[in-house]
Amino acid sequence: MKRLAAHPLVWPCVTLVLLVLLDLSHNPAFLSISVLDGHLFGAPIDILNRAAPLVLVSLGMTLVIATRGIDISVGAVVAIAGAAAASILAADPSQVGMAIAAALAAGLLAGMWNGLLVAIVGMQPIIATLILMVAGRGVAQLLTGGQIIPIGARDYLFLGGGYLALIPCSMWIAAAAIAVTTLLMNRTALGLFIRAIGINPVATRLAGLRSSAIVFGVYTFSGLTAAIAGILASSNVRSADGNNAGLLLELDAILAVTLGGTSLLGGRFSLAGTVLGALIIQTLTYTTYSIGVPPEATLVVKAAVVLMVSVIQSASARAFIARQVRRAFPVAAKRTLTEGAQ
Amino acid sequence: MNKLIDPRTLPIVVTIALFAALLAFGSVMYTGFFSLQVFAGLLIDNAFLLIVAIGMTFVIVSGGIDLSVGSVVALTTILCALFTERFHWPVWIILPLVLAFGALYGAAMGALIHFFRLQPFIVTLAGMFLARGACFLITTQSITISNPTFRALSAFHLDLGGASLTTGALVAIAVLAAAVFVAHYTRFGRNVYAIGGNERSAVLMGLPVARTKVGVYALSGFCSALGGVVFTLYVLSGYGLQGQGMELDAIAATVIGGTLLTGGVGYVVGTLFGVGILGTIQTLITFDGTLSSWWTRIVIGALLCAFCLLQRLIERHAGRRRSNGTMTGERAGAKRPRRAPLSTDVENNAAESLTPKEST
Amino acid sequence: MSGAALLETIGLSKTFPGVKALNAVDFRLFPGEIHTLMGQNGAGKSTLINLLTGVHEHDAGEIRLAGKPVSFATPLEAEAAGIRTLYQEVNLCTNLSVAENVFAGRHPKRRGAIDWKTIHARAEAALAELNVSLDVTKSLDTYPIAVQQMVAIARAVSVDARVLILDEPTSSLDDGEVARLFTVLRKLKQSGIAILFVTHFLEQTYAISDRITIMRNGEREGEYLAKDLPVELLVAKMVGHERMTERLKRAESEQPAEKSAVPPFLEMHGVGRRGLMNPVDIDVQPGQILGLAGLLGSGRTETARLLFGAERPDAGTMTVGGKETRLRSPRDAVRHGIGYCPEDRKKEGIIADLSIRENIILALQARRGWWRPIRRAKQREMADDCIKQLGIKARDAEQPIGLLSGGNQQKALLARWLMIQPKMLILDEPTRGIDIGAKFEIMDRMLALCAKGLGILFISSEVSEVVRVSHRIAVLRDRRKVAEVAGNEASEDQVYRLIAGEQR
Amino acid sequence: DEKKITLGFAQVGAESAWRTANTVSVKSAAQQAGINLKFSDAQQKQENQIKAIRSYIAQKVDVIAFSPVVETGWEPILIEAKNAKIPVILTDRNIDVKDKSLYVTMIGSDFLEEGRRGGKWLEDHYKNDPGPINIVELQGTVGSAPANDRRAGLLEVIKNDPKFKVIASQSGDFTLAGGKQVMEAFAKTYGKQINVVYAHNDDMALGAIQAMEEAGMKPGKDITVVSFDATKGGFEAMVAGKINVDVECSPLLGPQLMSAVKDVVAGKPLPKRIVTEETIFPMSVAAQTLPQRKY
Ligand SMILES: Nc1ncnc2c1ncn2[C@@H]1O[C@H](COP(=O)(O)OP(=O)(O)OP(=O)(O)O)[C@@H](O)[C@H]1O
Ligand SMILES: Nc1ncnc2c1ncn2[C@@H]1O[C@H](COP(=O)(O)OP(=O)(O)OP(=O)(O)O)[C@@H](O)[C@H]1O
Ligand SMILES: [Mg+2]
Ligand SMILES: [Mg+2]
Repeated sequence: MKRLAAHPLVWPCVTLVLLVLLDLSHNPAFLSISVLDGHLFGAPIDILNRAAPLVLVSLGMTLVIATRGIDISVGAVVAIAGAAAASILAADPSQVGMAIAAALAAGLLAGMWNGLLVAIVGMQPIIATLILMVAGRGVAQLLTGGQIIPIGARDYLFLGGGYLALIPCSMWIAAAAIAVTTLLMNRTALGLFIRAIGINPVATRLAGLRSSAIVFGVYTFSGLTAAIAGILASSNVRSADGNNAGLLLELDAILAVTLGGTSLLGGRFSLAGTVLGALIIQTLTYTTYSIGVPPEATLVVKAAVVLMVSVIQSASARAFIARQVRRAFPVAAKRTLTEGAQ
Repeated sequence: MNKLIDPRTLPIVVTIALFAALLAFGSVMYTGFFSLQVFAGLLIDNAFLLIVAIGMTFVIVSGGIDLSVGSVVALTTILCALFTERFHWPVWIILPLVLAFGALYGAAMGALIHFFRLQPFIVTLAGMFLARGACFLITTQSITISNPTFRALSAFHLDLGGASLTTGALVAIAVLAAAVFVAHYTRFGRNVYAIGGNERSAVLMGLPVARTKVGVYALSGFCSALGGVVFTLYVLSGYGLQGQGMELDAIAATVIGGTLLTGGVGYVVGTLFGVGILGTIQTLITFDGTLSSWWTRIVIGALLCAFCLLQRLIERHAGRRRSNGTMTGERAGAKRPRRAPLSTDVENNAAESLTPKEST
Repeated sequence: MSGAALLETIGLSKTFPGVKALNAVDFRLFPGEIHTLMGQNGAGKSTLINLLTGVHEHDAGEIRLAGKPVSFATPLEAEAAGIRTLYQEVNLCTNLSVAENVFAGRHPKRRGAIDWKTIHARAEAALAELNVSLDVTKSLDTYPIAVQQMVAIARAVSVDARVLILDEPTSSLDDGEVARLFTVLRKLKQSGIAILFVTHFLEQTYAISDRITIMRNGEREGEYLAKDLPVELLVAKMVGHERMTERLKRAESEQPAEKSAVPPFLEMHGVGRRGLMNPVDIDVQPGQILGLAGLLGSGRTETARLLFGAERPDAGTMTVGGKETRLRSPRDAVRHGIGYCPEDRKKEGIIADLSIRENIILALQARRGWWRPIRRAKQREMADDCIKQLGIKARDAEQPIGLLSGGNQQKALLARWLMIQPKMLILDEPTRGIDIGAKFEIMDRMLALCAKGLGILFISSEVSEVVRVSHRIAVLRDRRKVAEVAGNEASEDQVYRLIAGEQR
Repeated sequence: DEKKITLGFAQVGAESAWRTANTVSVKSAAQQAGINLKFSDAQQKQENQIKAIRSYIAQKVDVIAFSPVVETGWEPILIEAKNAKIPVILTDRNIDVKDKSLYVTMIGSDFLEEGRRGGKWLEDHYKNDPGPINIVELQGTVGSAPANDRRAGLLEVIKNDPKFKVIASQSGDFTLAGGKQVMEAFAKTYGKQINVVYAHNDDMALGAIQAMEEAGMKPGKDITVVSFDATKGGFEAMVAGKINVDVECSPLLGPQLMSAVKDVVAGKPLPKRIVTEETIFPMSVAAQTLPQRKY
């Protein structure tokens, strides 16, 4: 039991379960999934479906954060990717392959640019990516001409809105991305290298690692995942919006990473934790909508949940609370003492 | 000259030089740019940002980050407006009250961060949501302030001949001076640097880490509230959507001013120029007046990029010459500390006769 | 020892997850004495100190200061009670200036503001007492670890205290500096301060201590008056058996094997870098140890870093295995089979949060590239092997390396390089903070590897050690090479004179 | 005289298609009218607009115009403009100042009135229905003027009629994605109870339509959709029968602004309020009006 409590993923799981319970108490049919028009339908599917872009972006963000960096340009990259795809599709709706390639290329390029500034030039990551965060949105708007470009290409819409074997396509894509990333991190030495760089870059370099190449790669990867997220997002809403697509997504992604137990100081990271974190955020958003929290109060609710999650995740906070409880109920204190003596 | 390229002051010297270059560029390019009024305007329009960024500088130097500043600014404007318009409290009660509130709010976040070992990012992000949410819970409307004292404070101008400074700008100057003093001439300030350098060492050196860390966030909360008051005077109203994204501006200004996000290194004065640079970029763009919305963003990004690139390259080049080249081939974060030059040599060994001297 | 103990522990115990670090330790420290704590790596010396000063909480037992039970929650409280501590590994803020590191937390003030002038003057004075003169306004990270250690000492001794605790303050100092430190400590002792001192150097122990407490495996082995404890017995009690004594004797007469005339593995011709290191010529031959001798700041570390590609040279040529090569980065060097144990272990060596296993295989994995991972089971096997062979005291291979005692970290770093089956090793102060038992083990291993054809560049502050093990010795002074002497013909005296710059 | 008039225009930003259309209209009208336009984008921040206005004062432009981000907080800067003797024209949104002489005129729409129009249409539409009529509201950005006023307008109208009830209200931030996400949750939670979707702009309405369709509902038929702005996208949805009514809020203020600017410079008196011609488009007229829509 104690072992279980010490596992870092337990607390995010507990949070998620609590949120779902809250939803259930409000709407007993919350977890029910039915089949509609040949696909699964229901609140959990919505949440997973909607969380897909966030999960994708957070995967890249996790690796970036693990190297002690940060990438605040992901929201802009999401917009650029969507805009790039849409502007190609607007010219010729049959060029779906081209559109996807263009979106991915845009994301790769953006990621490489960040990687260049951080790993090669040596700028501080937050500033390096701030540049793209500001300019990137401009680029996205330049591509869309400040308009919302509707997307009609069926095959493209399938990616973010279609279903494959009952399950939303975007969930497949997110699952594939998770699988690939996990494989890369666990089945190759990349995970080790990334953690080493995050913990002690100087020592890592002296151990013969080419840290700059790895850091560069990590930012590129982040750009790529953001681009995939951009494709999903634009496909899901059947349009590309240079200004609003992915707005503030970077904050949510960083939040997902930290809720999952990865430290912003770099080093150890947990991809599973990140996915859980993203699900928590999405479930929370959904919950505030479905239990009828007034819009003025959503932020307060979000703040409370975020604080609660992080407090119960913190070992010192739990110890503190336990101490307070013991002080308040001296009987309990005695019991723990005798337990300790045995 | 030697002093100028001391590795510790180098970033700030470079920043100032580039700032001057930026101003010169504007003056050459646009008529009317080179005037006292424009420069004073730079300070007036960015007074609140400067105050907030100064608080942020302390937080970042201590190795943390504070995302709540923008929404605390908004909350302060709302509180000021609410107290004066709905409750008709006098200004001299409202101001200390909101400032104390800001400091407490920051201190509470600091306490969570330190005692529960939570990540500053998360705690202050929650603080940001909470303060913004509190604004909306109070009111979603904007409230105009008609209180005469507020109006008088807002209308006050100190004439400088050809230009004038507002109350806000004067407050910002005062805060800057106070912050420089705190950072360099008080134990609190020095402890902030020590903690940012190495928190564990600071604990082992017997420094009051808990007090300092909570204090840093309290200071930032206070600065945000003060920035909020200045903002209230700037617009004479309270509104919950104010100051969105200000945290990012403040962080950017701080970092551009040479403060390292990893903590322990930075100067308050640098932040002044960081704010100045962001402000100047914006002023340049309004003077230009031909850019579309998206080109505005792209140009801001490009200027920022050009600036930071130059900053990096000059620093690196000078740093290489000066610091014995230890930085070559080493990337950011992988920096080995620059070593002292030969000149500061060792007075060696117990026996005086063994002192090394150049033979030949 | 007359009177009551100033600082006392009774039955002090501490368990870290999986490790019983201290087990019911009784310890006494009297005013006006210098008391040395001795024991092997991981014996629990630092843990005892950490409990005394409130870094960690103890599980059981009691600490008494001047007869009264105390319990410090933080080092700050211990300091307030008059206990000054210099912890193992330099724990200073390297981003602050030297002077500030000496005075942090107790800056003198004038009219409410910190008085920088006084601070600088007094810091200079404090360092001068240790015979060090530096630019105290420079930030600490511009100085090498040895200088940082002197600054830490200056900080510790420059304030009035009742108890002074020094955990391995001499691990990277050379003889002259140690002598100066001892002068200062004796003076403090005269004034009635109780001094607790930790070292692995036997000579130092006997040179300074009044009393010795020996720790073994987290327990107190015994407390002795220094003058009553012969060195053989001390070693035997520390290690727990007698074997080491013979080894100790053998060390005195150790001589490296004859120099053979094989082509050098690595040659540097006039390699240097402006402002960092004047051009040097150095060659390392397979199967030989090349010692680098010199004072602090003479450029030994710089030479090593140039050689390893950690710094890019701007002059000269280098040949590796007979072919002209440029080492642009440590990665290139590692590819050529060169390994480097840096002197600043905490900052440049270990990756604290990674496990011992991961730290050990890192270099090998880096050389193989990310796409050819070593199987987990294989990694485990390799790590367990190293742990056994080098006698690393750890719970298991999955323990984070940062939790090991200092000496054991050093062993793990050595293991990292042995993994790549190097052709050449650069060892910058490899025996820093290592107990004598382990030191001999490491030396033996080095010599054994050498016999199998490994070339070693060996840097140490202990000239006697350098002279003892090296086949040849290059002497550096003022960042240039001033002489090269053969190891067997070199008397210690001669090297000392060369180092110091006397003409031959 | 022949000297070109210089107009400094401080735009809110480019946060929506509506806003972009507004910008385009201002720019092209200025070009046609031969007015030298200094344009700045405030990226939705009041302080940026104030900075821009201050720099226009420093540049000594002839007229300053801006679309206020928020109603309050303009007095200090407008006093500066007044002291510099530069006339100010407001577009799109009104401001809250005591001293009305701080600006010359205000050109633009009235969000409150728009809200009322939407409400009245609903009343009319359901006049034979005994109810209850359940409304879900997709609000704009919390705290923004259009969101506040379009909500207030609706509530004002329906408060007298107990059969109307707003059962859920949530912010979709004026974006398509936001509207879709909120509506997805509403569709699952309230399902068939929903009679009306009241979306504060077309983007959110379009998002909500997608969500409803994916949930198997028929927007425009099972559920009445009320929307605002009457953009091209909204019209297309109306033609397709998915939006029942779209309340116009015209962004094409450029020509009116330019003529006002010329009048101000020529010293002609202007009314304090120039209301733009705006109507409301029910689904029935959509098809024939669509070709004439310019934004
Ligand atoms: N924070 C910690 N967590 C877990 N184990 C620890 C921790 N600190 C020390 N240990 C363990 O406690 C034991 C005693 O370590 P300690 O540092 O006291 O040794 P030491 O005698 O100082 O050795 P050295 O001479 O190498 O410095 C070691 O086995 C070490 O691994
Ligand atoms: N005792 C000292 N006092 C002042 N400065 C010193 C002292 N020792 C070293 N330094 C400074 O440290 C700098 C770097 O020294 P360096 O690392 O080259 O020494 P080293 O020869 O490698 O010695 P070691 O490795 O034994 O510490 C020198 O430039 C010198 O200015
Ligand atoms: Mg120790
Ligand atoms: Mg050295």
